[in-house]
Amino acid sequence: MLSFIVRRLGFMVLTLILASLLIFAATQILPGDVATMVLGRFATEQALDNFRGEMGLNRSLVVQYGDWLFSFVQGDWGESLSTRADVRDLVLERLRNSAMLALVAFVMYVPLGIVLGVVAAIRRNSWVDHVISVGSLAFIGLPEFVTGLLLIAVFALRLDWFPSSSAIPPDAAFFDRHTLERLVLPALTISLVSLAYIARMTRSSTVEVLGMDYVRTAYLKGLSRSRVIGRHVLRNALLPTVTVVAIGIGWLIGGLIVTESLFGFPGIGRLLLFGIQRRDLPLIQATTMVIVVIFTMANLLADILYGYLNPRIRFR
Amino acid sequence: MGMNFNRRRRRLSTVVVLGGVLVVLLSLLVLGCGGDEDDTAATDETTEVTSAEGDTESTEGDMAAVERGGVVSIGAQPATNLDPHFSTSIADIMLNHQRFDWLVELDQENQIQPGIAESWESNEDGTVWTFTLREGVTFNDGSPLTAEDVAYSFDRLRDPDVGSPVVSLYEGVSEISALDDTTVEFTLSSSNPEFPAFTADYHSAIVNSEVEDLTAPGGGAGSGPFVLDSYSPEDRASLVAAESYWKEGEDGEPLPYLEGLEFIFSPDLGGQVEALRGGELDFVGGLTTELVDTVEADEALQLLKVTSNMHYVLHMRADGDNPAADENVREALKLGTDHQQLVDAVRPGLAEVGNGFTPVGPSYGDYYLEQPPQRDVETAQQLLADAGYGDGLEITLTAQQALDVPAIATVWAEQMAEIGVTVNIETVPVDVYYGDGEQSWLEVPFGITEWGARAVPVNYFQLAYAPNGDYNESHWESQEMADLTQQISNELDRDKRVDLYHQAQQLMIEEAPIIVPYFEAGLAGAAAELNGVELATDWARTIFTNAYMAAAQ
Amino acid sequence: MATTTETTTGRGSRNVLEIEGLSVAYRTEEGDIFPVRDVSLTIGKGESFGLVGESGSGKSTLAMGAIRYLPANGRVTAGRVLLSGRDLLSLSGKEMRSVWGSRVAVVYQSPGNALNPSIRTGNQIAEVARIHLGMSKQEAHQRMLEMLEKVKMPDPESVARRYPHQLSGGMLQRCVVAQAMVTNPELLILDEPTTALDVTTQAVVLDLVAELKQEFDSAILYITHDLGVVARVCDRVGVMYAGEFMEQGAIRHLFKRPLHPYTLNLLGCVPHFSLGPRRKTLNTIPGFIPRLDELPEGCIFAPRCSLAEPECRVAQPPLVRAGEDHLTACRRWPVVPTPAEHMDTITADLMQARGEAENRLLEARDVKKYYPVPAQGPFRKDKRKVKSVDGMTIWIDEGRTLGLVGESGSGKTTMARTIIGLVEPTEGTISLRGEVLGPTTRSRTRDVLRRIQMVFQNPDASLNPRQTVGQSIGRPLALFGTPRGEIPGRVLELLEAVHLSPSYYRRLPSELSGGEKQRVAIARAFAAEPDLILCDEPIASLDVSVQGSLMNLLTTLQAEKGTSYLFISHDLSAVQHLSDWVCVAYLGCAMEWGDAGDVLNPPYHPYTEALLSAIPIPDPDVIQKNIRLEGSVPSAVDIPPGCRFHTRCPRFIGDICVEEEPPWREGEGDHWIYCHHTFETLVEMQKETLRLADHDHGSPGVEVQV
Amino acid sequence: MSASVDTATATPVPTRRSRGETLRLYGRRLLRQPIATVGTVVFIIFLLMALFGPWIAPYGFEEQSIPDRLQSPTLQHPFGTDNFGRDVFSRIVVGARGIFLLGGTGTILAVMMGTTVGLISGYFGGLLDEILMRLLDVLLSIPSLLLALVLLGTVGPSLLNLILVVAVLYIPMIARVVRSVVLDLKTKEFVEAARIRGERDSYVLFREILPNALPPLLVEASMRFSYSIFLVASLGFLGLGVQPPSPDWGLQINEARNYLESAPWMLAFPALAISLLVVGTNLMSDGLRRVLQPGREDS
Repeated sequence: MLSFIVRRLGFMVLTLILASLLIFAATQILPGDVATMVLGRFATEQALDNFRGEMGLNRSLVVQYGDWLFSFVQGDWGESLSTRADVRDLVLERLRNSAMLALVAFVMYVPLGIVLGVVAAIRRNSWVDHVISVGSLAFIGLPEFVTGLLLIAVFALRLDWFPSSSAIPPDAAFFDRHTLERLVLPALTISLVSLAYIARMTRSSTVEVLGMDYVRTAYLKGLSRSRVIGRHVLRNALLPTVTVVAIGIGWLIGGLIVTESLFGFPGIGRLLLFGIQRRDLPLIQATTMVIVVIFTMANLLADILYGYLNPRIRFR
Repeated sequence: MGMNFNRRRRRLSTVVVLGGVLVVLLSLLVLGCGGDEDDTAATDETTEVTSAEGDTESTEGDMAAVERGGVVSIGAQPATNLDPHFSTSIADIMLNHQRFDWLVELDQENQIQPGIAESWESNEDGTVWTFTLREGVTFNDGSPLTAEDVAYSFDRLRDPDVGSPVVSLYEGVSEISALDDTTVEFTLSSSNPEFPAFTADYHSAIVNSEVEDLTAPGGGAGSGPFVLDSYSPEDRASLVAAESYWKEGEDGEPLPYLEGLEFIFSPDLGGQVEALRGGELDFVGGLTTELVDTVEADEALQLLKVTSNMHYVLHMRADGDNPAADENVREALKLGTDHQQLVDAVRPGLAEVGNGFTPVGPSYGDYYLEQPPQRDVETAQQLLADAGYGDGLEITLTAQQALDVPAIATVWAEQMAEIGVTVNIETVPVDVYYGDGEQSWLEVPFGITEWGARAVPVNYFQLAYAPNGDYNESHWESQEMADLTQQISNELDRDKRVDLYHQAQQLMIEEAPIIVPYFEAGLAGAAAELNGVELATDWARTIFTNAYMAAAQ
Repeated sequence: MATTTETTTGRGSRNVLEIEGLSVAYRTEEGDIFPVRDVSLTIGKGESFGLVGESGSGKSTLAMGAIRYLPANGRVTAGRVLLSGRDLLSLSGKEMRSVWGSRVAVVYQSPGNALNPSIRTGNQIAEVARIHLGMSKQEAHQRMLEMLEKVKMPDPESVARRYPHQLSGGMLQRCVVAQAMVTNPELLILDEPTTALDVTTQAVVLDLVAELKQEFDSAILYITHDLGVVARVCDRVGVMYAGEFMEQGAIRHLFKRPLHPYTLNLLGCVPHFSLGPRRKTLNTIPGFIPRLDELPEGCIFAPRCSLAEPECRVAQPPLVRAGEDHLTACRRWPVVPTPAEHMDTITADLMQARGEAENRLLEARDVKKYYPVPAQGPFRKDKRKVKSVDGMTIWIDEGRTLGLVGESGSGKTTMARTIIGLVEPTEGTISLRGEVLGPTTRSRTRDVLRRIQMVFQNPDASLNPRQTVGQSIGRPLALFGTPRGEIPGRVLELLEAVHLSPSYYRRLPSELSGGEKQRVAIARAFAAEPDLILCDEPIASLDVSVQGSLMNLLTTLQAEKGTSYLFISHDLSAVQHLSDWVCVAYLGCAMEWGDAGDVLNPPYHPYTEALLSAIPIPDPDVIQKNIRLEGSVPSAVDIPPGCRFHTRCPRFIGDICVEEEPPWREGEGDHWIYCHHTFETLVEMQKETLRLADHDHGSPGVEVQV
Repeated sequence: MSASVDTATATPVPTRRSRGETLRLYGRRLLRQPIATVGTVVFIIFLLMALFGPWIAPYGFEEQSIPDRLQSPTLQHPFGTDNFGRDVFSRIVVGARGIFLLGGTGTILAVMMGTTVGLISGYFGGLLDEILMRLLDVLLSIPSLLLALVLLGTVGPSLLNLILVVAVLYIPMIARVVRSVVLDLKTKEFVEAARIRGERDSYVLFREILPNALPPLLVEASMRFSYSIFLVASLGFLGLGVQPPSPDWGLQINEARNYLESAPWMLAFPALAISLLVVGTNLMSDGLRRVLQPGREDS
């Protein structure tokens, strides 16, 4: 088990390094001269040179990359080009908000998705299954910006149950009515896609487990249906779901970008979009790296959890 | 038996499933359309009501008792620069107007009123202007605002090394001196009868000479009614009421009535109006036409409106190897434009066509040269052919994703198609358009820029149409225009100025590489409880000094 | 339709299970099909009933239908099932649940899948005790340990704590049996419980079943396709074909004097030690089992029956009593020949007598193949090796067959893959006609590649599903220089050689049965006109009726073309039937090797002796020695020192076996044994057991097989 | 009972079917899944729209008619008109072309490149495989919308860039699917038989392996296509996709936000179009999986 974790950690570090290279390359090499971009086309050659010297742009890319990575790891994420703010403070603050949103969404969709998936699998090919399966396919097909707009139209504008804008103040406390009610609609928006995704995955893994010999054995041992499902099926069927939930974090982040800008929620997704629209390189780099780190960590966690829950890996 | 039963059940479940799909999709449709029917009905009704009483601008109509306290939330695009001398975006302008004071202020008729300066006078030929400052005005940290600070502010504005966008506006100023604590004297190199109005430019805030970083929260950067409390880039800015602002309210206490302002940034106007309707915001400016309908339909909201000289400029870069460097091309594009259609499509009923190609609108009275533009497709095509584009011309129009710009671009592109010009529209975020990059407004070959209201029309000429203007987005190099601009600035005689203005407009109509689709009214949506807000003619300059929240009647 | 519900009856004791006229239907896309139609059987207390049939004959469906455990699309359409007089079909779902696991227990084919991978084995067994016996946790645990002891599980405490993946196949099957027996059920259904196991493990499990029968007195329904297994553990047997019983009877009657042509044919398909000389034709059954939606009129076996007459095709014959404890569904049972007569009619020499040893064709000398153990971490490389083949030497003469036998893990497949160049040997050389070959296919010339071909085990994977039969066979022809225009002609010739009609030319593999696919694979191998064909368990996954015909085909082709074979199998009887030479391998190393006649006659290497003793022989009169190998094959990573077989050897001597590698001993003729025992001592020891067996049986008329 | 149909017991061997019958069987299997059939029909309708859009659409997608602006659905304008009086129906019909052009071309590119990578990586294995897989892991470790935004944010949104981004995003998934199929097929005996014959790698790859990898590839490609619609629409909505006045659906929804109240049809119909196409493609892909890879559950 330990060596398993160590190996996964090793892979994670490798992945992160490669990902950072990719991000660095995408943001630094492709768009051309940063100095021109920042100072404008009419800047004098002298000014450009000064800027490059100041920003260390005249060094080789390898050195620049090393330098960037080194300072990034040390927590120096640079200064935002468009706002002149300290990128780290900015990103971490937004990250906290996104985490709140993600948490609310998580609490909404993970249990519900699992329950729906299991129910659909148990009642396979019944109308319940069809409704859940087709419903989940339909929700997978609904982009967040459509669901979000529909939710706003119905729950904020028509029914006026929840605010349409989720602009929470930077220091908003989580357990606060004001904050929580602003999280409901965006969380719901993100949840629908992930909910559908989890339900589908849970269904298919449960269906697979239901077809296993040991389930047949369990039934023929005379166990009641609930005991078979609860004790013999779920234990194995939910194992892949652990991974799915982690991979779903990728969806969640994709959803955050759209949803946050839709609801005006000050999270990391909207910050990223802001950075991209302004070609704010340090901001893009830092935001992207943070998201990638979270994403890979979630995967690592899922791997470890999976390994821990799965005796076939735990006792090798 | 059993077999039949099972067969049927399978078919049944199929029907159920198909039904399920349909229900999901139909519910989508119904959610959208169902709403439409109810709402259109509702809209019609309320529009009637609002417009009935709305003709007299309702803000000051029936004044409720003033109540102190409360925070007003304002929706805006993200701010880009909190240094007032470098304001570019609407959010910058709006935010900085709450933080700073000006020597003179503009009223709703575009006339100058005393600000920090109590009074002003000039020598006979209008080359020396002396401003007398109000006593006892302090910056928000309590330090006194003196003539030194005024001199410092304008020196900073006109210093090319600092690089404020209005350097050219104050080119004529040769010296600024503080005669004593409350007297400041501007010496001009040539006469300028309208110089006080020049000090009203939205950049020309009076800043504290002791404060280095004008963008930092708190402190005494400015003397305005509100103090920047916290700033969270791309997210929000909080302002709190100044402790001892020099203006007094009805209750004899210092203004403002409000405890503070909250600017909430979001790039999407539609979302802002949704938030306004949901009560999350109290004020959203710069409404587009369709959002006007939405605001009017909502009883919890009010529509604020002001006539102004706000307009859009579709510029055609006239230098280098840009297509519009060819006079024929410019003329063709101008002739191909159907102004009235643009109004009807984009701002029906909320804008009027001026003379088509100048920034001088009807609101300037006799300065305005009335000469409606005429569309002439055939001549336009002929001109294009003369320019060698008989087979068609393809241009790229950069449009910021804000206000009516995408709509204007889309409609104009259609009009151009009729004269054989293919317009590729490239939309960019506002801050990219007003940023420093290649897609910025001063760089792109074709772009659409919104212009706020100015005290006097010559300001536009100086900034954007004289060859050395900092905002010469069309890169138009006309010596004649430069001369006319100079003459207008120097001419003391009003009749002669009118004549010169007309000459300049005539020149622009014929030659300037710009198209001005229309002049629009300033519009803002606000919560019905918000009182005391007087929209500035350039609505972005609206100051919330007198604003207060009171339960709607 | 048959109307009789006649069944054979058991030993006279009261019936535990009575099935009367049971029919089961499945709903499919094409409509209902009936995999089990109007079948009846009874099993008495303490009796074991063998349910035999080829795949698709409906035996599992019958059993599962009887205990009402059918997939969602299946249902019982007619019949009655009485368990100790109680009608199971009328029970509610809840009542049925109290029957399952307490009064009826089921053991399945693959023990690895039958236990929940994420629950400790002990808890799974104890669960039954808690639910059905109402025991407390403590009591259930105790009961579970008792049961594990009863199934002879070594160290039950520790086994109970482990997860299924930590146990070997044999141990798992014991756990499953223990779990089944917790409640001392009235009926135990064993559904191919040993099919997935090695022959040596199978023997152990079969012994266990036999003991359980004694101890528990349950009625046993034993489902299998293997007639030999039935002969070993069952009292009565029913032969199923396409959903109906063809014949039912006491085991001795039925095997000795089958009264249905199908049974007779099945028995003839299996190579049998008692059938005398090698290389005789094995029985074959023409045609196929009919599809359930296209059942023939009349007797369903008639289309494939050599005795069928027009009347057989008119009405389905009922099961009729043809003797004491013997039912048959054949109208013509009185004229069904005896096995001996039957053999005489079908048996013919497939090979002329052959001269003395020809040239040496292939020689694989001191071949070793080590694989690295997969790394456990990025920083920890495992230096150990999996020694798949650990110094094996074999050779094959021209036109002859070498049989390579051993349990799984003996390295026989790796050996074949090394010879053909799919796997690069770690050490050792392969030479063809004295010419040393490159280690991999890439390093061999086209001519060398042509001269060695291979036929694989899994017929479903051996043909490209996207290529027609013609393309598959034609490709080697084109590759090895047959002119384009002649290819179709040659393909047709090859098809004919493997007894497939020209209509197969355009078919895709999905349109072929397993046996047909294997024929195409053989044709493809012969298309290259090779000198040597490596046959890696080519018949293992086929039904017995097809196995026989394929073995016949291989023999005929060898006689015609003079091709040599390396025939790999875990099945000693198949090997002895086909091979001239035999090599017995264990853990990557040869244990015994020589002329087939010598190797398979005493004295044997102890390992060979155990293998032979483990083979179930479809003749209840044959008494086999009870030599059992305990445990499973050790890991190829940690090969035991000294004699690698010493950990399981029934003839273990002592320290010498642990400390010293045994010598190769040469016996009379061409016969070598890798053992510390001398030939003489082995003869002594093995004679002893033989005599015991003889004595026990007391019928000198039966030629003792091992 | 929950157990699946045990085909081995349900249908006896051998099943003898001619090839034509097999194709008909696929067809029948598909038709027997009404949901998948509906999905396929929806997909085909949109495909036809994409192919013949300009001929189907009653108006030009850019044709403005200011007097007719913001009309609710009528017979002349079945889906209503937008703020420029353009016919929403026509814009949706023509918009299908953009979606198919972007998503379709992107997916096809991804399939081509992903298949190449997957084939090479899976077949040759070793260090090359290790490197390629690590790289793909990295691409996969960045959420796809994020990666799309970063790439488009730097190279700028043009049609070509959008297609390339879609391709880059989906290469890893496709490559993985192909690789796993190749790894499975590589050990199949018919592939070994080819190697034993001394076939060239190219023959083994393209004649023995690739044809057998097609069914899962087809399923995966259809899945990816449905995701690409989603992605392209999201990008359009965020303003980093197709630029106006293109009749892109996401862009239309973005524009429609300002008319949420006054002209909800501007939102409803493009949203419906996106959902229908995505769901339809999903259902079709689901059906394809069941037809081409029976026995495998959706994953």
